[in-house]
Amino acid sequence: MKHAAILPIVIPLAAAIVVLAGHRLGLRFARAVFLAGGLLLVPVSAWLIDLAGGGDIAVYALGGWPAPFGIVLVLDRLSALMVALTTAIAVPAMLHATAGTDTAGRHFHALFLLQIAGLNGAFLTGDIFNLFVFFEVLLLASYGLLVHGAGLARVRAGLTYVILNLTGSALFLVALALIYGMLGTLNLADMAVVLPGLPERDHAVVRTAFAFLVAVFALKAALLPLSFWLPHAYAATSASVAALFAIMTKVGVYALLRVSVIGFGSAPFTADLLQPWLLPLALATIALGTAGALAARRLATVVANLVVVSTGTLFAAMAGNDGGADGAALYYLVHTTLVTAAFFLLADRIAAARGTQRDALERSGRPPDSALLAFAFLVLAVAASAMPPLSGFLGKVMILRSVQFHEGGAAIWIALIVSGLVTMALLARAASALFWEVAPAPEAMPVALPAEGSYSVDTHRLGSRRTAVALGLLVAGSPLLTVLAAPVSDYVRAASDQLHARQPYVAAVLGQRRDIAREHRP
Amino acid sequence: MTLFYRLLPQPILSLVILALWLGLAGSVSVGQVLLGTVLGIVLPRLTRSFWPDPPRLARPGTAARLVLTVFFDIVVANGQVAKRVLGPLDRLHPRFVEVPLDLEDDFIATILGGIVTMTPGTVSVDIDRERRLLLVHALDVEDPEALIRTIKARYEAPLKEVFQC
Amino acid sequence: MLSIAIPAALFMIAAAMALNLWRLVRGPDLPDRILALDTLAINTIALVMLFGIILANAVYFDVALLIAMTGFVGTAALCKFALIGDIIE
Amino acid sequence: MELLFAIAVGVLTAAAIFLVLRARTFSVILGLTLLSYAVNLLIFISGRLTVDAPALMLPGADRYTDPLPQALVLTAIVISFGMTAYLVALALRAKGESGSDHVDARETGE
Amino acid sequence: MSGEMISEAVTSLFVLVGGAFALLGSIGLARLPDFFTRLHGPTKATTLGVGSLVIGSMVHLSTQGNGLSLRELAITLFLFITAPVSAHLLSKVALRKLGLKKGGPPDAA
Amino acid sequence: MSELILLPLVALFAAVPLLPVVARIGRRVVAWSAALVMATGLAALSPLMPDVLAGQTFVFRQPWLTEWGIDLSLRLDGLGLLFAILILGIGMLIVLYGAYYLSVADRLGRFYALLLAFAGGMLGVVLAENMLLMLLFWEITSLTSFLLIAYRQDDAGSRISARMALAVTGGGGLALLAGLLLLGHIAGSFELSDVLARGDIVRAHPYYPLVLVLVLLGAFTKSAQFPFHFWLPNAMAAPTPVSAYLHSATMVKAGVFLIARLYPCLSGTDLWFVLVSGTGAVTFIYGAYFALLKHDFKGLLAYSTVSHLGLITLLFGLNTPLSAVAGIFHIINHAIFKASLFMAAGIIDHECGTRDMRRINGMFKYMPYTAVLGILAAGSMAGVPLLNGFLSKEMFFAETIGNPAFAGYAGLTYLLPAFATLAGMLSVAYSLRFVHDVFFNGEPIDLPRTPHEPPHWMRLPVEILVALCLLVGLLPRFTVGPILTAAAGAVIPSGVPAYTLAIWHGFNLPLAMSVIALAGGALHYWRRQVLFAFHEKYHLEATSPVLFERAYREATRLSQRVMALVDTESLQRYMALLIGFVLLLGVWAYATAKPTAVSGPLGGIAPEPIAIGAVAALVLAVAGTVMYDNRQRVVAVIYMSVVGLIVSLAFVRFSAPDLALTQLSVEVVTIVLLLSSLRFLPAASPRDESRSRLTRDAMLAVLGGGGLAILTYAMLTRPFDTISGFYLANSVPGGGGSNVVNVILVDFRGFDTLGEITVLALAALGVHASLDGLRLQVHTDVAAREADRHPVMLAMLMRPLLPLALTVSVYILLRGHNLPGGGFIAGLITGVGLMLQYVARGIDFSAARLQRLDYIKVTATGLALAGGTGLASWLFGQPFLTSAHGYVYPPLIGKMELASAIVFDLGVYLVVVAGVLLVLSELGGLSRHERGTVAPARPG
Ligand code: NA
Ligand code: NA
Repeated sequence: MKHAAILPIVIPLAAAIVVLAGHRLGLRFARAVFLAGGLLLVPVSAWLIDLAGGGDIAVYALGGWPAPFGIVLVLDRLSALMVALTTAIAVPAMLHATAGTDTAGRHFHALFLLQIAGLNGAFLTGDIFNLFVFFEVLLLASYGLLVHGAGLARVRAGLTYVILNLTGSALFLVALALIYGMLGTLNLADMAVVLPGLPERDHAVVRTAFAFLVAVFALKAALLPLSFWLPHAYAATSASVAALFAIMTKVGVYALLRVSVIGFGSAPFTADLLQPWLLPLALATIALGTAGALAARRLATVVANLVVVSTGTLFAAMAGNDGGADGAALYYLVHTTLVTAAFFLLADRIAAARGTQRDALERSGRPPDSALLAFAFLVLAVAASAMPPLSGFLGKVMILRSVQFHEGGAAIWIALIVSGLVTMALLARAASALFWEVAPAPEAMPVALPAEGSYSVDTHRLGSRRTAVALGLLVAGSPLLTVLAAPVSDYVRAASDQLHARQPYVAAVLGQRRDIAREHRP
Repeated sequence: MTLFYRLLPQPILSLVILALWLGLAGSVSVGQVLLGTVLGIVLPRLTRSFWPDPPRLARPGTAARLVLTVFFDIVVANGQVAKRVLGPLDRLHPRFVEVPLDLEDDFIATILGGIVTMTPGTVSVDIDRERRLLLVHALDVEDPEALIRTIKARYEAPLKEVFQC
Repeated sequence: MLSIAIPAALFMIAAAMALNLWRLVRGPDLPDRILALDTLAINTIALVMLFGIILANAVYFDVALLIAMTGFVGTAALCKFALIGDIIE
Repeated sequence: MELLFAIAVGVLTAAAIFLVLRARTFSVILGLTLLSYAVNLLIFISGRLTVDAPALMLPGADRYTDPLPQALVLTAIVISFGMTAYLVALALRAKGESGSDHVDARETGE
Repeated sequence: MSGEMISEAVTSLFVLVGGAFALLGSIGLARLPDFFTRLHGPTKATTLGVGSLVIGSMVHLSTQGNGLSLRELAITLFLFITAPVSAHLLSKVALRKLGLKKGGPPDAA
Repeated sequence: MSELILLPLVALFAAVPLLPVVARIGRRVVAWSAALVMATGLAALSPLMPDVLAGQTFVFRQPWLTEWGIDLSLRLDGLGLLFAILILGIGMLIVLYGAYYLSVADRLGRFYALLLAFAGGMLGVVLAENMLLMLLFWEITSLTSFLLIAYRQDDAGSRISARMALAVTGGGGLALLAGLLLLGHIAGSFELSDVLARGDIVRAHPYYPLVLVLVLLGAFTKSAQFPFHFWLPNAMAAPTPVSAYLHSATMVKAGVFLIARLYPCLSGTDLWFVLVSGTGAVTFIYGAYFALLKHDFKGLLAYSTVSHLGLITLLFGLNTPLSAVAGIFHIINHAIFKASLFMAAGIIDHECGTRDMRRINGMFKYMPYTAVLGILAAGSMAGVPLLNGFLSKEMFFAETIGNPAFAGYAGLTYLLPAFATLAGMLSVAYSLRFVHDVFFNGEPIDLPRTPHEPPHWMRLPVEILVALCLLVGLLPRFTVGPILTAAAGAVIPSGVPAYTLAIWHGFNLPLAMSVIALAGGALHYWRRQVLFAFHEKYHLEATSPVLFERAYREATRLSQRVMALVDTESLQRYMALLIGFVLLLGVWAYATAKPTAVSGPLGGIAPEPIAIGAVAALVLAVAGTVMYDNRQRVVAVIYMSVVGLIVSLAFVRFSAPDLALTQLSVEVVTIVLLLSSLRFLPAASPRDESRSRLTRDAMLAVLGGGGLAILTYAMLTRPFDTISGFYLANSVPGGGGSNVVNVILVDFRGFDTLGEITVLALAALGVHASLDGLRLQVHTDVAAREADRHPVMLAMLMRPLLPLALTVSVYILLRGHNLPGGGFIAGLITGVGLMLQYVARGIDFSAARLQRLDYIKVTATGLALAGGTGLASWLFGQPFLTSAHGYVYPPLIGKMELASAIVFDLGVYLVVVAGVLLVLSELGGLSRHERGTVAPARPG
């Protein structure tokens, strides 16, 4: 079927519409549509991977209008991978949410589905303004999801998140205005065609416009100094939302990758935009995220800071490859998204099991007496701290090898190794506090909530089988990624090669139209 | 008559809608007239709950005469305002005047208020529903009683006649 | 004739708008400022109409119509806020 | 005219930046609204300035402004309107949760 | 005098009168001493001025070969309906905010 | 054949998940199962043994992540075989011993699973051919040992010790990772076969020192070399079977294994000698010194392990073939006697309930049989003749004499032998203390229970190992000879030197050194109280778990302080950072481009006077907005409406009527939104900000505004080529509409619009969700009079206005495709018309009349209509959102154009209407809560 590329957008959108239309039909109806929408994405994602895996770039011209005039969706290996990854974390997160998170406020199901639609749209689109539109879709949905269930902590984090992102959106538009005003096009592939022939007098403005775009993506990805909002937001929100948010920073990384490689990688005067500042900031982000994780007083905050570390790592890997990213970075991206998402769900279940101490990294009167949780923690901690034998280790080895002997490679090595060591030590400490340390007598314990703001506690049945399945599905991600390391590694390398070749993308999007009619203005 | 009113509960409104539609469309083709008529029938019915008790126009002729009077007053007497605005300010005698109302219907009272505002020298400040009076601010008035008499005779009486109330 | 009348009218309306702004800045009270805004909107309608006459393009009248509508709604909302501190209650 | 537009965009942006850096949610909302004006103007003129040539394919017209930026601005206006509405609601929620209209939802800021 | 010239003359007249009244209303707004007196200018003169401009443009456009242009009447209609209500609302605000200053009825506050 | 190497690994790891299940049957069953798994592993290797002993190396290769240097390749050579036998053989004895040692209360299933996983990790380390695979297994041992040491999880000491062990060994593993990656890069391969063969290249490479340091960091941390030794004595917290295993055949041996493994590649340089033998020597003597001081006999044994590992390391560092042989030999001997000593110690601990040698005395009387075993094993440790420990120590002493490293420094030749003798003395002393203090030295003091011989099965593993001590000690050539030679062959590239395994080499210097060591050791033990007193006085050794925990807490506290410093949790700070970052990045990007004038070649349009006035008015209005923000917010809103009006005028003037219409209608709804929120917010922003903050922000504002103005001007004065001619040309023929902007919105770029109304719907849903159940304090000072709520004239006017507004919106909706207008503006007009009802009549009146209007359903309908037109095109085999338009000729009306885009626009219309009304009614609802009126059923 030729409509494959749009299914990841249409399915959640349609499901959201049905949920809204039947909003008076009760919770069971909403949940059924919600889960059906999510589950339907599983075969579709697999299909997209299969379609893109062969190396063909499928272009879907919306409304039948050819690029660069109409909006096109581009299904290549990379976009298929990102869509599949979204599905992989969204479905367990949805399952987890239906254990009760979804009743803590209004419209959870629709917001969640539309967030997925927005994510998939951002991954698939080949048009930069359409990218903005999907950014807004996913952002607005995320605003609602972030504060879902309310409570001071979430609202406070939400306000910060919303205002920063609104400013970011305005900046995005400034960049787009300048790009259109100089290049006369909004299509990524067409930009690649136009850029090399641009008169020299236009270079400065175009460079600045791209720099703004980079800043927008850096904000979404939480690159220092634009990263401070993330730990507060992710730690404050409900677990299933935080799990879905694990991919939100990757949207920023993805967009930067896509735009920098396809869009402004084609001309020398824009190709060097990320040098020389990206690497230092990426390393500083790793350092800050690691310090934040070490400073954290809650497991969820630890995990949220690990998300920051992963952003730093990805950008470092990109910077270590002259602004691009090879299979190593992509493999690590898949790994870290799955693991942090799983970790958020786990933190929630641990919190529920420990009673008043929640997921505070202090001894508790009631440590979770669950082999499943302990085992899940073990797997995730091993994966997150890049210990062998799981995917974190493989990903780290790949990144270390791919950046070695590049400029700054040594710094990346040191940053990754030290951050890995600290992560390992702090997760060991966390395991000790969460699972092993027992407070003397429960009644003697003061109800000591951690300093990180008041809690928004989701009152849901966390012991339910559904959350166990959700957790199990996500925890299985890293081992699966290890077992399938060879095919996945092949796929991501091919994806990276396809991206960096640029020409196949441009040819697929613009077809044989080498001489696109352009009008000289004014 | 009942069938007519059932179909068109607010015939004037329907007519106004049709006129507005044709004006907007800038054409009097069959299609536009048809569309305007449909809207004229549908929209008043859709919004009837917001206007449950529309007054009925009883004397179209008087209404037309009143419209002409008001139009004439607006045009002719605007000059007086110009004189007062541009003239020396210390000669102004602005003051509030209370006009007792004979009109029971708020909507018609509002029409009266509107007329009073649009005609020169006076602005309707408020309709006091309890005391049934119209509070008017006059820009330059020597004899308030004369003003009250003028308003009642020139505008309120014809309005009462038009709507038969 | 129009070539004289229109610039003259344009000048008068611009002057009127400047006076509206002056009242807006001076106040002294909230009602004066709302009134200044309301008048400014109506003068804007006049300005847009003049554009329409200059360019003989009917498109501008829709804009004028909308200014008339929204100007009134804005005034009503501001007044209601000033009256009872609430708009929709 | 180009310089005037540049000044307008600059003034709007400067005021917007100043306001979004303030400590109260309402100021930030005002700032973001001004920012969206600046941005919309900027997108609008990215097709360059054209007087009296709307992109309407009507008989008699031979000159048309660049329609694409206008379509983009329309989308941007709608989106920023949605954002403003949401931010207003969130600001009220924050006020309700914290009792303060400080952007950090606490009375003592930085 | 051709028909075209007549129509131009009529248009010019309406345009000038419209501009004059619009300015007049705004002068009133700027010049008159208190809120209630200021209210008179804009509600009447400005509205009339715009109405005059509308008629001018109707005349002008109708003679440009586009047939009778009636759309503008909607604006006039609208303005004449809303202006009194705006004035009413503004007066109420002023009454609440300022009280009655000059020569008001003793019991209106 | 080489596939057989895989079998033991598969067996061990496959058994891991099964053991917890087996454990439910019984503890003996699980112990025997685990032993059986290990035996199976050994048996699997046995077909390869003869060839390996003959010097052959088997390699099994399975490509995995070849691109990244990670392959599943395994090797079995002499060294690997030796270690496999130690790991599996001693492992078998340990698991059997454990069945008796551990109580039923312990979760045996988990214990055995962990132990087997650990053994699997060890086995993987010694059998790996691929270096990164080796590292993978290496870190598995770090991880599993962490879990084993923390086995008694309710004990704080265990937990901290385990974390410390993990931090040290895992951290070393990371250094090793770096080292191996570099090594593989230099050697051009990660396969050991290649790497070991390219030692020359490696040693000549400029990165060799770095590689060596990193690899040794891994080895030293694992092998508890000074100064990384401290984790090991604390790992005593683990149950004794674990200690016995970790300290003898595994874990600590992984480090020396690594040194042996890479010996062919990395050894032979001065740096190697200095680092390896130097560290080994210090560790050797350091461990021996502290071993004597321990009152806990497990502590004594732990420090003796540190010391012996120092000895082994020292041997490998000496850079002579025979010293390497001695090192391997001592690996074997140490494994055997240390395992037996630990198990014997475990029995005593088990029987006495304490490990304090000051209380345990005269055990010979209570458990003579065990005592004999213990004494023999300790004798081996001390290097007493006829026991295996003696043989390797003799070889060590012999190698210290005339070491080539000191060839050039004649005066230093005696330093090494003297040092070796001293260290030997200390070994004798602590061995003696263990024997004398535990088994003799009078009567026990205040023991919790009366000790007696353990069950026979518990003693059996010790018996086997002590028998091995004797056998090797007496008949070295027949017992360890072949495997030692094979292992040495794998380590020494130049070929195994001639050496003789004999008890008696005649009277020579090494023998003299042994005698001196034995005598001196005895003397030292006798005079030990002097040492104890000295130690008590100066507290020479810090207790490392406390230190580690303190260091960890300090690190945590430090990072908390750093975080508090850099992240003030202040949005204003974040925003300033964002704006500052964008400014810097923008300026950098602009400045680093080829220099160019700001203004471009375009002349542009001459400024009109009215435009100058408009910009002046804009500046005024903007200033008013900013100024009144902290005087009277409602006035700021008024000023902002002026800004909106001016922007709309600009749209009108520059040919964008659609934009003007949209801007105006959005503007008014925005004003209403802002005013609605002001009811619950202070009337003005307080002026509570510091002057420096205001100055900083003003600077950011001026720079930002100025920067964007420059960019704007630069853009406007440059011509450009655009694709937009396509839209003008195709709007009518392709899109069926003459309003190009609208055709772009609903057709060319209809997908954007679908996203846009989704955003709008999301905003409305978000508002609906955010305000759910919110109660707010009113901030306005106005005490509302009832008569003011719904002013009469306003209320009356609204009646005719609503149908008229609806008429206008229908008009705008229908003609949008050809003239300015469209669904969005029409929706806003309808929304504003209905909103006016709310304003004029209040929410109760209006909501009651709009009750049947379910805003959320209408939103869904709108989205469904817009999306549905997209899907409908599938029916015609066209891509999503492909439009269709054509002409129909209904009777009377004549030609009429129908476009699918109209349906799309209708969807937009519905979403806008419902969204606006949902938002406004929710905001209005806030006041209703505050008034306390009972609400009729609300939509949503
Ligand atoms: Na009057
Ligand atoms: Na003793």
